[in-house]
Amino acid sequence: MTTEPAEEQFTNQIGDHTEIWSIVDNALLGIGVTRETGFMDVIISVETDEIVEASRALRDDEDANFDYLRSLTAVDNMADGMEVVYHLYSISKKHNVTVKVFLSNESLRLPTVTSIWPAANWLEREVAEMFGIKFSGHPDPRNLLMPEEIDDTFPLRKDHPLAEIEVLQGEGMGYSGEEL
Amino acid sequence: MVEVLSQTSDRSAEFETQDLLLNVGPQHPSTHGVFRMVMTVDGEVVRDVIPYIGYLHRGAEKLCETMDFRQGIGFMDRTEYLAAFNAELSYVMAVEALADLEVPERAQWIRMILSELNRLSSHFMFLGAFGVDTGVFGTPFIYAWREREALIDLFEEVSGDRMMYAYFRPGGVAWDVPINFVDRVKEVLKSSAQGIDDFDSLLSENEIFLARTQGVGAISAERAIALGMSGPSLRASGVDMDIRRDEPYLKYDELEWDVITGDHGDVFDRYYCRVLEMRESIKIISQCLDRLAPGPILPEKMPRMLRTPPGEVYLRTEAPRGEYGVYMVSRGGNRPYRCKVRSSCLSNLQALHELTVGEYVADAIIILGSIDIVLSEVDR
Amino acid sequence: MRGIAKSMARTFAVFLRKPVTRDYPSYHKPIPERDRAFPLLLWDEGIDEPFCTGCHACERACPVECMTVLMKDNPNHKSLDGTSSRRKIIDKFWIDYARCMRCNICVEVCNFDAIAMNNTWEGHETSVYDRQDLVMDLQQLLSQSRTGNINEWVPVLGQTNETVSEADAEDSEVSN
Amino acid sequence: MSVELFGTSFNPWADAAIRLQLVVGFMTVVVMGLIYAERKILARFHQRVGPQKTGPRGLLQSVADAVKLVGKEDLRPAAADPWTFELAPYFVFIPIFLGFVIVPWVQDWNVRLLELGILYFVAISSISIVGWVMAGWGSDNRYAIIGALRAAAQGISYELPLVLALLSAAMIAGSLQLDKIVEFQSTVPLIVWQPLGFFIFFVAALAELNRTPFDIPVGESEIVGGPFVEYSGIRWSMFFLAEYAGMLIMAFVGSSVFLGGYSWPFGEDFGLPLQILLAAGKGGLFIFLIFWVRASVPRLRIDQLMGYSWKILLPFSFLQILINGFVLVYGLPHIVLLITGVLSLGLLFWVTEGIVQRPLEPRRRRARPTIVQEAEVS
Repeated sequence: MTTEPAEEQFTNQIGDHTEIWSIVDNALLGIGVTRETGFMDVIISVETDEIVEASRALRDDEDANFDYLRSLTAVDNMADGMEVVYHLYSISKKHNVTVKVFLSNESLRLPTVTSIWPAANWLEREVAEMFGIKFSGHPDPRNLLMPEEIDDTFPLRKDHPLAEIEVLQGEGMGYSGEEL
Repeated sequence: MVEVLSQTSDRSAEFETQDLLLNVGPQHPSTHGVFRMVMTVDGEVVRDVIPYIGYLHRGAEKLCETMDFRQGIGFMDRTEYLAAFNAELSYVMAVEALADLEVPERAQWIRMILSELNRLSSHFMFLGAFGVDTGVFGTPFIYAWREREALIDLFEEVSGDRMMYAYFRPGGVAWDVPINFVDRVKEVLKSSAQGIDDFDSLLSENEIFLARTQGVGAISAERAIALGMSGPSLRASGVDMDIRRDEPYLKYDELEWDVITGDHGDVFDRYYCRVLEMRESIKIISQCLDRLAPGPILPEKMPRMLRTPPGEVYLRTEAPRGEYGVYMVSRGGNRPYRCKVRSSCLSNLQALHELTVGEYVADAIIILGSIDIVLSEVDR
Repeated sequence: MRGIAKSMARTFAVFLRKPVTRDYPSYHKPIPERDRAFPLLLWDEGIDEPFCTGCHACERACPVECMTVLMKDNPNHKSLDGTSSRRKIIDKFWIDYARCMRCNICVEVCNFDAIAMNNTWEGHETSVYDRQDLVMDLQQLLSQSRTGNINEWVPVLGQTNETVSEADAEDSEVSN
Repeated sequence: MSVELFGTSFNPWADAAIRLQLVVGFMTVVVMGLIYAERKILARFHQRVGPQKTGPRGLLQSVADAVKLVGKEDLRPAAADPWTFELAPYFVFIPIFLGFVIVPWVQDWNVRLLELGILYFVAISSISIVGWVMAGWGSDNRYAIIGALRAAAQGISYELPLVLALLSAAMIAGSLQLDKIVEFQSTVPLIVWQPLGFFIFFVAALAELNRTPFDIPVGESEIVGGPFVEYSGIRWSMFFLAEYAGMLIMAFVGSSVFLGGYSWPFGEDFGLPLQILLAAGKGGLFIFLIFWVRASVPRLRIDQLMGYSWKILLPFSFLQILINGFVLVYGLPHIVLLITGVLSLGLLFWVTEGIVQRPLEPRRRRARPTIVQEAEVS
């Protein structure tokens, strides 16, 4: 739990969240959940090995019915590991929830949710190549954006540097260190 | 009649055949940028298709993490160059949500007008490119560019740039619109309406166009939702989802307009949904123009360097191609800790395999055209 | 066939319309005042020196790091029997037009209104054979302003039309 | 055994060769003009201006293009089959120009007036399909081979309606010799008696010429030029030349057979200048129609294209022949031809509209948002 923003800090939360909380709680009976409140959506976090179970429950529960995976991404919290973030939406019920899974740097591995939302396929591939998180059971674990032979560089990790900028101005400038 | 025309005999039993790998792209007239797909074709029928993306990957997300909030706007423009106002809108609204900024009334109306105009110009681009994909020699393309030119001229007069506007800022818009803005928009809307009429009579009823597009690349509502499609491509399957209405942002809930949905989810519905959506856009803009009143366009107290408290937000808007979301995490300070762009094109493109397999080679091209990808948004 | 006939009727109607082509190299469409090409430095004609003091504000704010600024003591300063009130002044200035993404941020952060986006056709027609030729030095950046070949439109953030019309009523009449 | 030409007598073979050379030389120039005309006319259909920088109003654009193409390096892919690849342009080019033999430009201006002129024309022009297949096979390119096979299938399929449509016209005119057919039309052009035949001929001609909506063998947006995707320079320009020459010959055969060529409506008595004007005007009209269609309609798909030929055009061309046979055998007045022709053309149009799955229906417009309405109420 790296981010635990104080709720009173935010003034522009949209709507009343009690209803969606009860829906999510009903759907996820028996699954350990940590609650947070974000700016627009409610946030829950589940354990790594329960993500598939929780996803299925969220999708199949009649009241929750989160059938649409809006986005799947990860955040590198450096020393505190990484978090994988699922933004879910229900097209029929028109409500949102954000699901988070926290991973420690030692085991960057979690089960795939492609069986629940096929939309996760490419998004998980992107997260895998950009953050080095393994999605076990992924049907097509190739690189998505980067060349296929690159498998040890993870550009979106915080310790990955930006490329050097090629400076064209140096040539013919005629200044050296002492003038600066 | 169709059954009679498209019957083909089952040849596989008679001959031993070998499938042919057909590489389309990255340089190909109909891939709309640098996109590559490898098709396995059996005669003229596509048996498998493997898309390859990433040729235009520039790391906009990583760059945004090293830029302050104002500098990031320029990179957002470049993730979606055909609808840069919509891309900026998601980004600045995410920053506003994090920094708790109140956007003045006038700025909101200006933002709405410009993003809807941008939707028009982007859909014109789609119509043009799609018309050429179906094989009309250049006519729709030039019609589209003619109308888009008028729109882009207007954008240039407002923001100073033709494609990379950098005009929306956290808190409002950078500077006010020109004095004759309302008249100019009306003028442009008139020409756009004429352009839509041109397209309607050129393509929408043409028998060959209908024969080519109807029943091709159909996808059911369930599969479209499961594959994460969004925007007109999703609505064409009959899914009634429009973020502008379902989770209203700006002032969309104060206006009268309709959400267009299709029934069949095929190429033609994806095309025709967009055409009708353009007419709705015109309706929205005309209503916005009536409500545009003088006033400030940035909040009273704007800090010179914007800083946000820690927090995170997933801000989504309805861009021309679908849901354009910005997931922004702030750990305090003047720059985002993580800025993820949820690209509608990426998710729509995922459906390509399902849409294409079993169709003809020629259909593969128009299916790709009909989901209207912008490769810079796919790759970011 | 009716649909095809309708398409053909429409194309023929367009056939009779006037072409919309702008014959570009021989005709330059008037470009709006707000047009942004690449950034330029402005010349203070009153004192006959650049406005820029080399304060590095734009250099720091540039998202793509396309600028290099060096400052020096102003030889024309009043303390040295000159006419200028600027203690420091720009010595060397490079902008790499090939790298610049025309985001307008340098103009917004400038405290001295010394930099502006070029809003003439000269700013757009910058094709060269060598990328190195797109790195502009101080003289090149100043030359257009020195010859008066630029109409300044330095946008003020948050400026509304009311303030514009009061302050520059005459100007806007001319430009419109 | 000698023939008069320009007042001197020649051996008939030499005479034919000279006449054909004249036609070929003249046609090359005309084709250049045709390319310029197509670019200008299509530009106007697009609301553009078209070429305008080369020479006055861009008149020299085709010349400049030709110079560029001739100056370009003649590339051959390493894996290509050298003989097939290099010979293919000739197989496309030569049959098209041999087709000019039978065209009666104006009265007494021709290479040879063959008795079986129409038969000769369709026979010789279908040879060029061999060239297309050679180009596709020889290029060792998958786009090219797909394009070549499409060209072969399409060329053979549309040959039949084309021949039958010409044949039905010849039945009414009573001759296969083109100048006889023209003379037959000195009062009424055959399009009046054969509207269905003319439509079938026009559609089949578009397909034979690989023009939109039947340009699937070249299909720029799908298979990037088809059989000549690997060609460059002079060889590519030979394909191009053949395409436009084919269009020209098709236009003149079409105008001779159905529009009355140089004769109708003023007959042959008004002298050479008027005949030239009439012939050029009718051919030009035909070509303009081809350009106009090109600017207006999308491309068909291969299965629809084949289906349209075999399942619609071919039965209807048989129907036309049947009607003609009845009229000729029982000596019915020609007005019967007009009535039945218009009726069957209407039937053809009706059937053609059947290729559309569902007519354009207004999409559902979902009413105002449910959520927002509730929010407004509460």
